[in-house]
Amino acid sequence: MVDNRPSEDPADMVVLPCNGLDKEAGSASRELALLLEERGASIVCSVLYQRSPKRYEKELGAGKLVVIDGCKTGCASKLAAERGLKISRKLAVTEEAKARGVKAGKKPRLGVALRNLLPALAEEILAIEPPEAPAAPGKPDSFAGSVTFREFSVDKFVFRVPESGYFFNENDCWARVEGTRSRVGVSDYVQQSASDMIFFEPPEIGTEVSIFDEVGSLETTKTALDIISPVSGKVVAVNREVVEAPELINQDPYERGWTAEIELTDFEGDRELLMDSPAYFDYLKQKAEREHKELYGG
Amino acid sequence: MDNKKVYIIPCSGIGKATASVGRDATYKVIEDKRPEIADTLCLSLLTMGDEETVERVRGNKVITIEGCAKDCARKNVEASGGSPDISHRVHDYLKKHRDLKPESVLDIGEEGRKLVKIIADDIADEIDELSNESGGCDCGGGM
Amino acid sequence: MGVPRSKIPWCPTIDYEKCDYCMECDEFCPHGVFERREGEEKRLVVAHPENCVVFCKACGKTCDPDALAFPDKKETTELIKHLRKEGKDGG
Amino acid sequence: MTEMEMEVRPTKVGVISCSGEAEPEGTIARNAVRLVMEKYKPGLVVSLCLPLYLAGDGAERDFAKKVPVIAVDGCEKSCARLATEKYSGEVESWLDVRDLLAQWGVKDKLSRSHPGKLEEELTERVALEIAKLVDRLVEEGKVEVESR
Repeated sequence: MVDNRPSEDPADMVVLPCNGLDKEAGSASRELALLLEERGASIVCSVLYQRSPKRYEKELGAGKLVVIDGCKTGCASKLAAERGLKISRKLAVTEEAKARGVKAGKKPRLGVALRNLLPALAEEILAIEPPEAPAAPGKPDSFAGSVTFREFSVDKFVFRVPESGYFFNENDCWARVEGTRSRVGVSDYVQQSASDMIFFEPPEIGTEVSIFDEVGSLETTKTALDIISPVSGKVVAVNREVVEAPELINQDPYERGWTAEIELTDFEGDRELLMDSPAYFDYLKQKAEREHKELYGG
Repeated sequence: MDNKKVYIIPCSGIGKATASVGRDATYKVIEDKRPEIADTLCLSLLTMGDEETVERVRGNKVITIEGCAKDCARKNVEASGGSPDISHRVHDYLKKHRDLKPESVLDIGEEGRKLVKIIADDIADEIDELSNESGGCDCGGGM
Repeated sequence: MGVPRSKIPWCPTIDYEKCDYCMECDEFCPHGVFERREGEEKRLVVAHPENCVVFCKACGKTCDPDALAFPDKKETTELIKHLRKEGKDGG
Repeated sequence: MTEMEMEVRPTKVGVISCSGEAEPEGTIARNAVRLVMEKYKPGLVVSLCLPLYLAGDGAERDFAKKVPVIAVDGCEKSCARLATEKYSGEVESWLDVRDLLAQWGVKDKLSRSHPGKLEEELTERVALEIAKLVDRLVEEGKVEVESR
């Protein structure tokens, strides 16, 4: 979701590291947190946080939370989950190290190989962290209005379509227009029939698209598909949250799972070729009943 | 109760090939890689609250493998009062190995079997880690 | 789109010079656009073009030898707009 | 009035298998249900996912209430039947793979992880038994077969 805060300072980042001293990965998490702190993030000490959670109330309320687990025991993320903290990003040092060909050791002292990985890892976290620019200057998130849905079911599958406010093409992609901009994404039908999303390749910011052009692509555990733009215009933002966690499309295809934001050039023209929410509901109902066997394909 | 074990519990969902991958990875670990210490149990028994099975997940280390984002294995373990030490999602592995898509529920195919091997290797390592730990990392205590 | 599907000429065309009959496209397409023909020279044909989802090119991505072509998107869009207008004007 | 009745008459049969990871009969049950769905009764049988009864958003439970359900269990613990009764409602018919194998006089040691020729053959036979139960539901008028 687009961030509501005016500033995009790395000072918005709050880091909760594992802090553990029983293995090398624990020491590495602590070191990584310190590197991030040098760049302006604030650290929550997990030990102190457990004794006096109030101490960090302010930081945790204001910033984006990055949780660094040492190993897969995941103490830091478990702690965050127990306290109901909203995690913006989490990573496990053993995993990250492994992906880079380094095996974290059993002794707690931080070795050279793992230490050398940390600066790049810190940069990576910082690079991904800044949220997208707000939807429109001065209007932080104009797409935040609540959405209500209509449902229909085909056997045990329940499909949802927004009651109003969305436009659809026959490629099951939607547009939600606010002012001169539109967010786009894929419908509930796509996420259910294509199965679990594993990869979202966003379009490049600045790309000019015409209606029915590709505007990013998705890969799922079953298949690969293009997102076919329901509108014409210029890509002004992509949903970084979905790049990081494509499963958001499965969880919430119409709101948090938006994929790109487009500055519209001819919505009146585009609209002629789109269905509104009720029309798409009827269209999809027929289509789902016709094609539902595909859903059972595994 | 039996000796301390690490229980690997896949979701075994019947609708997705990724669930079959989880099931096969479980077998690979408990039969080939770490037969002495790892075992599985029927998730169904947990779902319906079988006492002996509930005891097992509460008293031992547990690793779950999920076939989809609904996280059935983890949620069923948690509903039984347990807490998985590690929870895997097959699709997280697919994110890293995009070419290894399993074919179908009944036959995951060559690629699917490669994915099984990768997951099983990881879990075997994790079992070693878990069995070396005495009661978890407890970095801050009092959790 | 407000225009009968039969009037929109959108579907893949197979270049038989390039096609190696791997059948990946047919396996991929959930809409039954292709059909296999055992024992014929052209072992794969576009049998049901009307089933093809307008502007969908997904099967093309599965084609290694790049043997599938699609109509021009812009022209098709213009045609649809034109047909819609005609439909409205006509009543 | 009749329209209402027609609307509520199920057109699908729900089949649920135990997950049965720990036992070879569990693997047979799961694969047999899948076979019925894919090969013997496509379009008529919808498989239900047992762990979703508890972990899901209710769609699985609700669906099981709306259609006749056949439970396929691996052993006498009857998880599929009991879980359906616990979370949804009565099952229409029920089948225990271990029981069936005993009836058939199968004494071989079976594999849960590497189904070989024998396991596959038994899976087919179990699938046919399930298909018979589906046919019976159709004969009894408990499910309406859509003309396609």
